[in-house]
Amino acid sequence: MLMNGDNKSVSMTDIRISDLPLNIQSCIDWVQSPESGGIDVFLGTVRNATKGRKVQHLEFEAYEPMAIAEMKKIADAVIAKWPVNKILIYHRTGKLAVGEIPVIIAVAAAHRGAAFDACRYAIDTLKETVPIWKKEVFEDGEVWVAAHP
Amino acid sequence: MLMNGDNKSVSMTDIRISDLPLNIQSCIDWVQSPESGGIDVFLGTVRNATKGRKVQHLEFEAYEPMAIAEMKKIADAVIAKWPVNKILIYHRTGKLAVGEIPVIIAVAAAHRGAAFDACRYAIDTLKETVPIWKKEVFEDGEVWVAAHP
Amino acid sequence: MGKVLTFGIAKEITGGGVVDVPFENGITAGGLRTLLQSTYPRLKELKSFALAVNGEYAVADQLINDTDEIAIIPPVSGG
Amino acid sequence: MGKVLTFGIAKEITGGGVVDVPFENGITAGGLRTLLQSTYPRLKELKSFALAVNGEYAVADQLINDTDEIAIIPPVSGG
Repeated sequence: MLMNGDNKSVSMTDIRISDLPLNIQSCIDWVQSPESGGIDVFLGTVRNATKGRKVQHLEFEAYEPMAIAEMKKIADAVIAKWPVNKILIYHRTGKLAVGEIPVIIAVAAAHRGAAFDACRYAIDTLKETVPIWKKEVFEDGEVWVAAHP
Repeated sequence: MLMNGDNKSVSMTDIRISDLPLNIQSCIDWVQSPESGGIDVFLGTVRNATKGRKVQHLEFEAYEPMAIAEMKKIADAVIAKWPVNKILIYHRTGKLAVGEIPVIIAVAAAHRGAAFDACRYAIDTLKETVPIWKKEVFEDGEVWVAAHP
Repeated sequence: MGKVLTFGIAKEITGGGVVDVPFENGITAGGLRTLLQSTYPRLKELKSFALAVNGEYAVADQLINDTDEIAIIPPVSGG
Repeated sequence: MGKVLTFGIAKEITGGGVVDVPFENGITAGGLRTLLQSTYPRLKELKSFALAVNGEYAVADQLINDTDEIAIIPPVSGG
């Protein structure tokens, strides 16, 4: 099969935003391949409290087309920087209860160092650049996270 | 519930060696808790080749009681070094085909930095100290990995 | 006059997911940012906010037309 | 005389998962290591090997008795 650089990059990445729960096993199955010796998976989970205040649930909102584009930039940067075989980035939107998983990043590589470094870069960068917003809903109010100084 | 340091450490760790396939979702479910905001999971996977030589399968052998003890030392060191909530380390023994998962390490923490650092420390240390051995079986021979200079 | 998409806290501040903003074609992103801040003073209370033009973060001297898709991007907090 | 557990390539070199080794009570771990190397010269070809006593890595001057659980630990390769 002939592939140019772009197509190759596409087949190595799976980027998705969805309001449905993520199936972790499917994500891992997708990144796994016989060429890989290690997979690093980061799962964000909804915590029950922020600064001692009890969280009831979170609400995630995305500027979807731009968020997808920024997530693709992250995946492309990962592929350019590290010898990885596959990277998957899923983010949920909508209402999530405590314990649910808003984000999963899975990176498979021949060697584990690249998988760890790439996965960490991906989540760190996602939190800086991807237009997704999170509102924490408490018993007595709600806060858009990081909005104010 | 009263807990001394040892009991606390035990309830935070799950260490296992088994010749049965590992259920990734169950491992993640075990480390997850409402206090955690991030989980890092490392999965070792059996590669199809080593230095260009095609691998048919791997065979893992453990000095089980000592391996469990060394894995517990790793978990205890993780808990002493980083603010993590739970750590799970499972290692398989016996014959594993290409694509199967010999090892899973999952670490849950309030914040992702600790989860990443602890998970990486755990797999790096496991590969240095835990008495488990891997034989690569090729079409035309077999090699105990790392045995010879 | 053009339409501006808003998200998160910016949606609450501006009172809608899409707002009409009276800017001239050829305004810079920096100029539009200032105009938005004077129209919606509570935007100044944010830690920061960016503008996106056609799905890309805009730079300050970038020129904007009313055919562009413009969005206010308050501090992101995904993950 | 004591029993020594062997694993991985050490099991192949010594020809069994448990081997009898003629050492005196009170031998040091370092001394037992030398004795094992002279009994099984192919152990010298390994990148390294350690001894474990009662499930812990032994240090060279540690004293060993035939009631201890002793094991040859060739280079580990888990993960």
